[in-house]
Amino acid sequence: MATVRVQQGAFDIGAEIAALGAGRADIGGIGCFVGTVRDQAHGRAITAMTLEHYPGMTEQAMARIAAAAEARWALLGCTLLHRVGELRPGEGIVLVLAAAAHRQAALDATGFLIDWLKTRAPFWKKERFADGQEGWVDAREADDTAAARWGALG
Amino acid sequence: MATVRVQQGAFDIGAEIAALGAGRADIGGIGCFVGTVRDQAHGRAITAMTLEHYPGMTEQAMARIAAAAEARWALLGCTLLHRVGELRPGEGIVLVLAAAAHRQAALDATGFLIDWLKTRAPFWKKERFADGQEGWVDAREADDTAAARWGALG
Amino acid sequence: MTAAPRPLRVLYFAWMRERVGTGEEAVQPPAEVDTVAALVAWLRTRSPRHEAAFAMAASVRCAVNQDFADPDTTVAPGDEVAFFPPVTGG
Amino acid sequence: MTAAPRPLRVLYFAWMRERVGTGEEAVQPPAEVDTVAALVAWLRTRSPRHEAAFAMAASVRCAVNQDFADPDTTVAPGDEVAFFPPVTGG
Repeated sequence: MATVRVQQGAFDIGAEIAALGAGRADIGGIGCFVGTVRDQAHGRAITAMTLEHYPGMTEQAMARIAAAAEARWALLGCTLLHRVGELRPGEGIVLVLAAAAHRQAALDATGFLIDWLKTRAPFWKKERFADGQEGWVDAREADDTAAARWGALG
Repeated sequence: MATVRVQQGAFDIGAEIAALGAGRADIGGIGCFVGTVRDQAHGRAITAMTLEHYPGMTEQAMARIAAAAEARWALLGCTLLHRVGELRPGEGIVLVLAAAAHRQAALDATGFLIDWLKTRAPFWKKERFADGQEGWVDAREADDTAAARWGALG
Repeated sequence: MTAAPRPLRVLYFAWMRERVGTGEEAVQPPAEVDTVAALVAWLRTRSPRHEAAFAMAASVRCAVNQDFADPDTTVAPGDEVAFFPPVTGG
Repeated sequence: MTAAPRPLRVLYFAWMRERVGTGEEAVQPPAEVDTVAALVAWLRTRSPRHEAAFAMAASVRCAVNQDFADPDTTVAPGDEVAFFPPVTGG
């Protein structure tokens, strides 16, 4: 039921939401999160962000994350899209959608999906700074803490 | 900074998200909630939903709700759209967007905005059932409980 | 000496509108009617429909000049006072 | 008698790829190398770049056959073993 996709191109959020709800009227609410490339990090200007991933494992990990959300909430559908390659500030990196009969399930599942996607799917970000230097983004402890809210990383 | 609108026609979610992020690259995440008309309530089939509101007060109440979210989180923008008139199952009723540098603020503000919109803005729903009967939707105690999470209804 | 009447604009929404039979009326209660509670008591005497509409007073909400109000909120000449069920938008 | 070599496909991502200098290599460690920890110890002897890449072992994560693994996870002939920094997607 979940839609999981790794792609180079931009995503069309309206089309993804429409696809999730197409032909059904049992959905009461859709939660959504879009992560976008910021133009700075730690006070340094960023000109580009490159996303690398582990083809094969990525899709499996995303499908598992979606399945975990579906096991936890009565979802009527969910969508996980993640871009790879070189992105510019302002562009979308990741899109998460969760549809349910009631809003709290949709919103909670949305938070869960993005927390787990950040900590359990094999993507890595490299930033290019305005001065030409590049650097891999460090994993944030705050992301692990956020993901751990949902229970053990089993 | 907030966009607040009451409208009869459908909203274009992709366009609203694009408008929120237009010309800026300091946004790290956008939280979103779309409420849609379900095709049944309490086991009865619904053929239409009519939304009535209190023109004038509605816009003020929505602006206040947006201001409360902006006072509570470091938002880089938020959008509240609510439709009125007759809607069909599957159609969007309400759209909430909240943009922030970090995802938790965006997601928390999204939850807050929809909780308060449901309890503090003067809209009323009337359902038309498949058998032709009509009935005003009762306020849900669960909505008051959800709204109260964010503090006193001051 | 009789107190001067107080012109008020009263609005009704949702099932309050249907029960009262109108969405809006201009009323002139006596000057003693200076709170929401007093206005409700006075409006109930206007017709059997008003009486029936306000009978479930615990379920009726009020706004004065487009701000949520409670029974103690004061009502002054020229005010816009609205009565409606608990809101159900979103 | 010498144990038969164990053909493995080893992948590197992000800064592990850059430090080792390749994204993928086929290796044949001896049969005693049957856990992730043992494989790491063996890979470190292959070149100064491997040694340098694995020097920050606490920051290196591993997957065996596309499943997150830990030092005790067993490694068998034909497995795909990947090393990478903590993930930073989303």
